[in-house]
Amino acid sequence: MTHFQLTAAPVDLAAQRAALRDPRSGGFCAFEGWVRDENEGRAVSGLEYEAYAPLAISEGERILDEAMQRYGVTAASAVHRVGDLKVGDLAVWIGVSAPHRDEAFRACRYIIDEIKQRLPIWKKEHYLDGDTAWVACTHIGHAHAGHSHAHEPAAR
Amino acid sequence: MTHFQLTAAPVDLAAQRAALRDPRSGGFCAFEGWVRDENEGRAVSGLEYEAYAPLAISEGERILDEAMQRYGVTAASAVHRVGDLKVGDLAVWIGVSAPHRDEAFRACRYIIDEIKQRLPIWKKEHYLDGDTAWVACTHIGHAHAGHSHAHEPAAR
Amino acid sequence: MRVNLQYFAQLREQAGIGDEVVDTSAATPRELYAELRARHGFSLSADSLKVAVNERFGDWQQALVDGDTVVFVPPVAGG
Amino acid sequence: MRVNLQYFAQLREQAGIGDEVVDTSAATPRELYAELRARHGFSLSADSLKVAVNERFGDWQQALVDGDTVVFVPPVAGG
Repeated sequence: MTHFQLTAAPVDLAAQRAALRDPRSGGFCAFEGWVRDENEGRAVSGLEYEAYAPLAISEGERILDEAMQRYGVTAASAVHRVGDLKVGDLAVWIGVSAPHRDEAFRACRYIIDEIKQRLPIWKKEHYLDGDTAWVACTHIGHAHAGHSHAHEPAAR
Repeated sequence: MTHFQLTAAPVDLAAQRAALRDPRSGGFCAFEGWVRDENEGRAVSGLEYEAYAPLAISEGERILDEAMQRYGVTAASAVHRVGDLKVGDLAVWIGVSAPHRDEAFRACRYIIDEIKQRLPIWKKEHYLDGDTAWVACTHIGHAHAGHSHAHEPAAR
Repeated sequence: MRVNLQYFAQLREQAGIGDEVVDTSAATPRELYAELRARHGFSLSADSLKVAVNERFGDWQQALVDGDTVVFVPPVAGG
Repeated sequence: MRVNLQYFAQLREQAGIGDEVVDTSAATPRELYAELRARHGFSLSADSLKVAVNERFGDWQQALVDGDTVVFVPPVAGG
């Protein structure tokens, strides 16, 4: 089972988890990205996510398929929010179930790293001082083939 | 916040997660151990967990404290079931929230590895053929200072 | 040749529109971006972008075809 | 000297009891386990066990004191 979703509504965590249950799975790893109250020293009030949906979904499904094959996990899924979020909100949820814990952890980590690098999803931070900025994790590339982190200044 | 619990009742996942929310946390990693339908080629019908409770709890708290200090995470908690479980049931839940995802993943992995190695908790597997066996992950020691895996045969 | 464009993030804000249809003689995405950058004043250089053609990641040098939908992808930050 | 014992897992099953109070002349957990192993026929050697005294992990050679609670810890498998 692989499934990648974009949603403008809060994520139903119990339903996401339930879809990954499997009697062959002894380990389940989940990752959640939450909106933090600061980034690089600036107080954050909230953010907005914008996605190029058809490509984000097909690339998201591709990442999940890669994780399944690389790590031999039983099931994996992910959901990413779009639209306006406030501090404490869940921005992304990833779940993986696998026979053993090692594969579950590694596949889950792979998925979030690749999501951050490869999906056409953009994040605009809103700061308490009223300023805003588009934040870039990286140029699009493969997270697991070398990292490059850049902070793209606001284009206003 | 650190908190380790033993419980004979199903775990309230939403409450466990909610206790780890923090506006400073941008990443949350959870691990769940589920009862699998087989182990080392034998079909499993269920398990029972037995714990030496006071020492399991104090050692569990110590592991959570170690994870907080080593990885600088915001909050961590864990809960372990005791008593009879069937295939698909949750045996252990671990959650960690941290400013960034790397610490959350690493701390969560540390906690489950140490729990399996250090807590005075014993697992008896019940097989579909009616047989049972006490299963040993290892002798008690530090998981992150070298692994030793042994399968202790049933003592009947 | 007529191509469809969709803009996201900084490019959408700088263009002031989310999409447009343009008549162009650009043979490749690289030529097309140079043309649009001049028109809209985009601050991002092509080196910092990826290109998608018809909902797939594409190549800056591929031949554009009449009716293509082109998206220039600014640096991303999912998760 | 009188010490309290609690048994878990295989040791509990082989002893046929969950706890007992014993009068012993054993000076250390190592001597105490040898005595109890002979009495209950425990299959596990001391090398495969840990020892806890008064709800803390202890040492096989520490001096036992009247009233101590001792637990011999079989190989574990939490999680």
